[in-house]
Amino acid sequence: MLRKYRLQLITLAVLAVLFIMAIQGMSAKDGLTIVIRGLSVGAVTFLVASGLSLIFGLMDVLNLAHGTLFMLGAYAGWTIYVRPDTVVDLIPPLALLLVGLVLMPLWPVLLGRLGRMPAAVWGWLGLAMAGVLLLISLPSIPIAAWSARDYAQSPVSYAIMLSQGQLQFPPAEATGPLSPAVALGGVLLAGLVLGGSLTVLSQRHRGMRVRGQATPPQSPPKGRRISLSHWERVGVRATAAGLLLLAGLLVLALNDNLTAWLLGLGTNWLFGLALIGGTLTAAALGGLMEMTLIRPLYDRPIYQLMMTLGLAVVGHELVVALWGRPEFTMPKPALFNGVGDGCPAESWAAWLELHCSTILVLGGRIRVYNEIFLIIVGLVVLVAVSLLLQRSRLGMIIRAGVQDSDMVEALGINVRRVFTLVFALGAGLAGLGGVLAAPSIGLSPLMGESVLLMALIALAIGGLTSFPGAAVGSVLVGLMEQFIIKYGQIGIPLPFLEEPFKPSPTLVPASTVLLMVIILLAMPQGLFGRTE
Amino acid sequence: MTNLLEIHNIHTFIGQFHILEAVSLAVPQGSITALLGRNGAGKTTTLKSILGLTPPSEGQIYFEDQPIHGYRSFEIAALGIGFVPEHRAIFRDLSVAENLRIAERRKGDLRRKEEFIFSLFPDLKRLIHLPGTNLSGGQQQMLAIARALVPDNKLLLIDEPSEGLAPVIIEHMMAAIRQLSQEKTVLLVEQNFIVASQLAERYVIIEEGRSVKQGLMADLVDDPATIRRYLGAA
Amino acid sequence: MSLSAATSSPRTRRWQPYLAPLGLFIGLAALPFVVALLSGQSPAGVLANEAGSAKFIQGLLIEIMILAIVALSYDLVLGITGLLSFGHALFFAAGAYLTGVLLKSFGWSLGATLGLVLVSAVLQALLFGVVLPRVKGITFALVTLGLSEVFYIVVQSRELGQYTGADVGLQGVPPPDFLNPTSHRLTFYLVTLIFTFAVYLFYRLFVDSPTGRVCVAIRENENRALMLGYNTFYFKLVVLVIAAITANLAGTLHALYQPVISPNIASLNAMVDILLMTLIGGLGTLTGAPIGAAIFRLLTFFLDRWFGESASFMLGVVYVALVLFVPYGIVGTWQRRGFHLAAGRRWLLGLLTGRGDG
Amino acid sequence: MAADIILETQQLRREFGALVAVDNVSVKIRAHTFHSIIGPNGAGKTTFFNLLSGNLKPTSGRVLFKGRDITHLPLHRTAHLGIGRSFQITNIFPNLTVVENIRLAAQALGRDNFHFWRHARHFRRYEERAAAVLDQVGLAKRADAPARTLPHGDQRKLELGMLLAPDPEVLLLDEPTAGMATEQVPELIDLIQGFQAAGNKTVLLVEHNMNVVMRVSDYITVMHYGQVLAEGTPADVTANEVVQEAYLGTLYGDVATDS
Repeated sequence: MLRKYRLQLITLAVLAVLFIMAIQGMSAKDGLTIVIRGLSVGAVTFLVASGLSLIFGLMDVLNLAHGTLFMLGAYAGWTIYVRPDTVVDLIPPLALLLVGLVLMPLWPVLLGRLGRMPAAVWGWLGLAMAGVLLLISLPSIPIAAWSARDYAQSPVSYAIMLSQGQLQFPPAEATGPLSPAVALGGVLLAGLVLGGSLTVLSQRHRGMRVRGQATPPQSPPKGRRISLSHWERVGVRATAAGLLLLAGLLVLALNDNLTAWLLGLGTNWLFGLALIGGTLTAAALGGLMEMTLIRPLYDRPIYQLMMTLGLAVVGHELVVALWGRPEFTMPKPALFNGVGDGCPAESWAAWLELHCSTILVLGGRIRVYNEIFLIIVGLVVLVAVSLLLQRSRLGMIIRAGVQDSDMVEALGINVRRVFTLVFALGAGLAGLGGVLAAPSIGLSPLMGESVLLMALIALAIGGLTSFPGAAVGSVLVGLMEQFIIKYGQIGIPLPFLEEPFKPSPTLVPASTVLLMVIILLAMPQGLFGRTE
Repeated sequence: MTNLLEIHNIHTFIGQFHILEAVSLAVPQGSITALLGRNGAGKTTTLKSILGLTPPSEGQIYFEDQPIHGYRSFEIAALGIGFVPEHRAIFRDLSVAENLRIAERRKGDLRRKEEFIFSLFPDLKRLIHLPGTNLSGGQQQMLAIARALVPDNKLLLIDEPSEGLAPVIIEHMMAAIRQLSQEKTVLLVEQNFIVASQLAERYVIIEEGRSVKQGLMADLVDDPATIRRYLGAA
Repeated sequence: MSLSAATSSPRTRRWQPYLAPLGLFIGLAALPFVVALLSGQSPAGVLANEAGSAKFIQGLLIEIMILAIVALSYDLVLGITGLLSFGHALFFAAGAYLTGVLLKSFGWSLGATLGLVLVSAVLQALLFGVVLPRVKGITFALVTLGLSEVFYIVVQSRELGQYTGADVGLQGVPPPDFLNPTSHRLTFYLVTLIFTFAVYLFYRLFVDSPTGRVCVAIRENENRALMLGYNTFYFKLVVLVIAAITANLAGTLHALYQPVISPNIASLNAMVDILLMTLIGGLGTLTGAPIGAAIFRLLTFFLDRWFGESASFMLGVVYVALVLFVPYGIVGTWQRRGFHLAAGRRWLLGLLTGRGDG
Repeated sequence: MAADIILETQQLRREFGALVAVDNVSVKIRAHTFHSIIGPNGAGKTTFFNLLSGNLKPTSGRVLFKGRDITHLPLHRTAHLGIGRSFQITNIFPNLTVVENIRLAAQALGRDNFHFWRHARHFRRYEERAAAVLDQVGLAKRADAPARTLPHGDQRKLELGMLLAPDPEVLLLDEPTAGMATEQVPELIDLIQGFQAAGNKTVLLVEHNMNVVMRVSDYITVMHYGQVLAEGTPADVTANEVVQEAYLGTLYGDVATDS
């Protein structure tokens, strides 16, 4: 055991010695602050890196769009938190769209009646058609929007208004010419078409892998027996779709009451909703991305990488288009935002009473949200995902699939669905990280790229496929970053310079990249990567 | 005797290479059929094509008179086909118990079959909590076969069960396959002709991606010319 | 002998592929004058550097050609040799910044600057080379991406702000008089044109040379090349050096031509742009790179005009669609016209997965 | 006697997890002989080959070539020493033409690898060598076809051609006839044997076809479960009782002699 991990242990020991040497010159207060802040940054990084490592481990896809999913999660969470009215307006069309997706299992049966699967082109055409339908319908549905250009109506001003406790929402307006009923019908149709085309696309891929497009793969044979359980499943789906439809219409009818109720919940509950909403948004986008854009490229790994790189850019532009370029903030929920008498809290008991934003530990101020809550969430996720991997059937399938996904498929397990699930799971973790990080780092269209870089570095350090490696790497990256920031203040005495060198904050990421390059040169597989 | 599995003229490409160029065969219900042929002739690819792991681009495959070509592997497997691949493909990071449990298609599959499996391979019971990495070659082979027995499979596709095993263990393996063939149909790829001839009732010879000869094993054993012609002396 | 077909008179065959580029070269050299005539200017006006559509066209073509050189050098790395590097923007940006800083802050002559740019290009390639034998595939992409990100970060930092202009970019690089793109546009245009074609011709010759063939073999099946006795490391290093030098020189041209060197040329977006150009033309074709660059530049031009703010979004969508539907690009598709599309696809699969041989 | 040994392994061992694929194998290969390795599937022959050619590094033990330790030599260096190796799975450059595959193999050991602009076809030496090899393996007519378009049997020949082109002293052949139709096998074996005899080469062959092995080999090593079971001339091996028992005997006993 010791011999097997000798190199890793030595590296970790060297790093530990370096860190201890770096702490030496500081007071206990400073040292503690740095370590805790490092862990906090590490926790956020880990949420992104863990998803990346799950996805890469199972399907060999390095998802360079993961930072973008992190960012989209943050923006979605912010919207729920600050503009619940917009979200309530969005629920009915989303529910109608989902109806089509829920009904997806119906399509193979219907298409099966056709005798042969339509060509993949039809799938793509269907997707385009669904897109056009949405473009036509959505503007006619009243949705409370904001303007990126008009400052009073911009996300920035709403963030400020919320932090001052004086939110006022403009009424929702529809800009399209259609009547809302027709528009909603259009969305419903779009959902159905979307479901159909996704079905076609997902059914086609296996055939395409064989010989390319020139020889169309065989159509599924006619007269496939459909078991009763299949119809039962269809029935369940149909019921679910009906309920969704009903829920959508209900929300439409009770729009204003629902907004008022949501606002009445207070920031703590809203923040909880934002966490859920951000996670689900990112997970849904991730799953959709895998099904439509990544799946056709499983045989072309380089193109897969290029694809995710392009998606990162597209996502970035999408955020700029919807929320605008300027940076803005997400106020912390009341639970972590107490100020005034007795703050910063001197003990945990005092904190529980006052919910101060900071707490005194060893004479140093610690921000409860950033430096305690985030670390706890990071630990919870670490434990939860580890349990999922080690104890659940899905985890078992993932661990088996990492080694040999063909054999898993040959056991009768729908590996492709597992792929989509894991992709959605990873994306969801990134989205969760995004919402969690938003109150401490703020929102900007650049947040994705910088967190992606951190996560990639953490992953490369820890070993691309290793889940524990992702955790260790994230912590290392977080600590490294905080130390460099600290030394930016106190300066590093360098032999050839008279004044101590004070790296500016912009240089911080460069130091982590260098750490990565050094570690990879020593251990090309990372700390915990497989050596093969 | 009806055929559980029928293959008509399948062609399969792997990457840029045309591996199967017309393979047809039939596996009668309740029999052990051996796929014979020299190294690289396309035997393994035939098994994988049946399962859709390397889907054929032309030709038809029928399982219980139902066409299965063009379906995805997990759908084909779920119809009741178990696969024991070459080199076993035991999941190294999973324990023996997990390796068996992952093959469950319905809850409780393993509990129902436990007794039968452990009576065939008593060793596995002892090793149940060990990770797959720590198993020896023979134990891995047993686990791979056991894994295919967990769900209610009608047909087992077994690729080179005797490869790299000591004679004693081969004997054991053959006994186990013979015993389980009382309820299952088996399609077997076997390089060791002795093993194949003692196990199988029928044979199919594949050469250069074509099925060139098939029939009863008893006839083949009496036909050294054919053996020499297609299989070499070995 | 029976091999006559294979060895027959390479001399006559060899020059055929260069006829079209030669024609294009002459055409492009004459183009400013033709445009001037068509738009009612006198050709003499072009020589006298008059403002007008001829000058505009020259400017656009200069930009395209600079991009084309970068795309060509990337095609050599990824398309010909199969090295998945995501740090190529570094080569271009380093060349641009070094030229700018040396000319502006240190007042070096162009000759001396070029000398140092060449030295730094080799050093950059060696930097990648240090990583090369250790990490493969996606990790190599990651490390190179990381290295170029470091450059991006450093160039924007305030420590170097007095030289690089931090996040605003490097402004006011003084080009030497005879090569000033504003006052001597035609000279600059012709210099760029000659350099572009020189690079293209050199790359063509390189790909057909013994070294180039080994590089293609490395892309096809590196392990086999190793077993034949090629130390593939040296070949990959040679390719990196050549590509780094070319891209750095393109950076020099960029620095001389553009009024501002934006740090964005070192960013992830710039890498996507380089990839996009190479993809549009077709990976591994060489001819595709300049075509891709031209289409890319025109595309950004028109998308900016049509979509304004959302132009980059549309560009991203175009990129995604290309990766998905036209993976072998324009030239790649055209070359495969006679084959089945499937054959092309299989070729590509083999190329990119390295599984084509098994 | 010692000078006669061209390739030698000492206590060569390779483990994969719990599996010992090659178990302390010590073999001496005499120069200018045709030496075959036989054994059932999974006996560790291919792993042994990979250790010899440097594709795999052993867990312990050494490989000596002419008395020199080559165990930890990088892959490309063994080729320069004069060791060539073929594979069970076809291992070629699929998108290059047949002649180019061979020329690359011929060029590998020359001194012209770093010429940047002269067209590859101007290097007559390699052109001629490639042409000669193509004739030798009978692929001259397909010289300009992309290698992937060849039928399987021809790809095996191409593989062999790539092996012969640099004129190695030692050839390691891992089932060169795998997947070929039976009629083609003798032709290929004759080719190898001719090459061996004419150039006074050393050939190390892994092969299943017992007739072939018995006919062409000077020496045979029988491997079983990663260990050497027996060694000697074909006559010795056929007569060896242990081998009879474990490998040959059962085959011939049940099939050939019974009938």
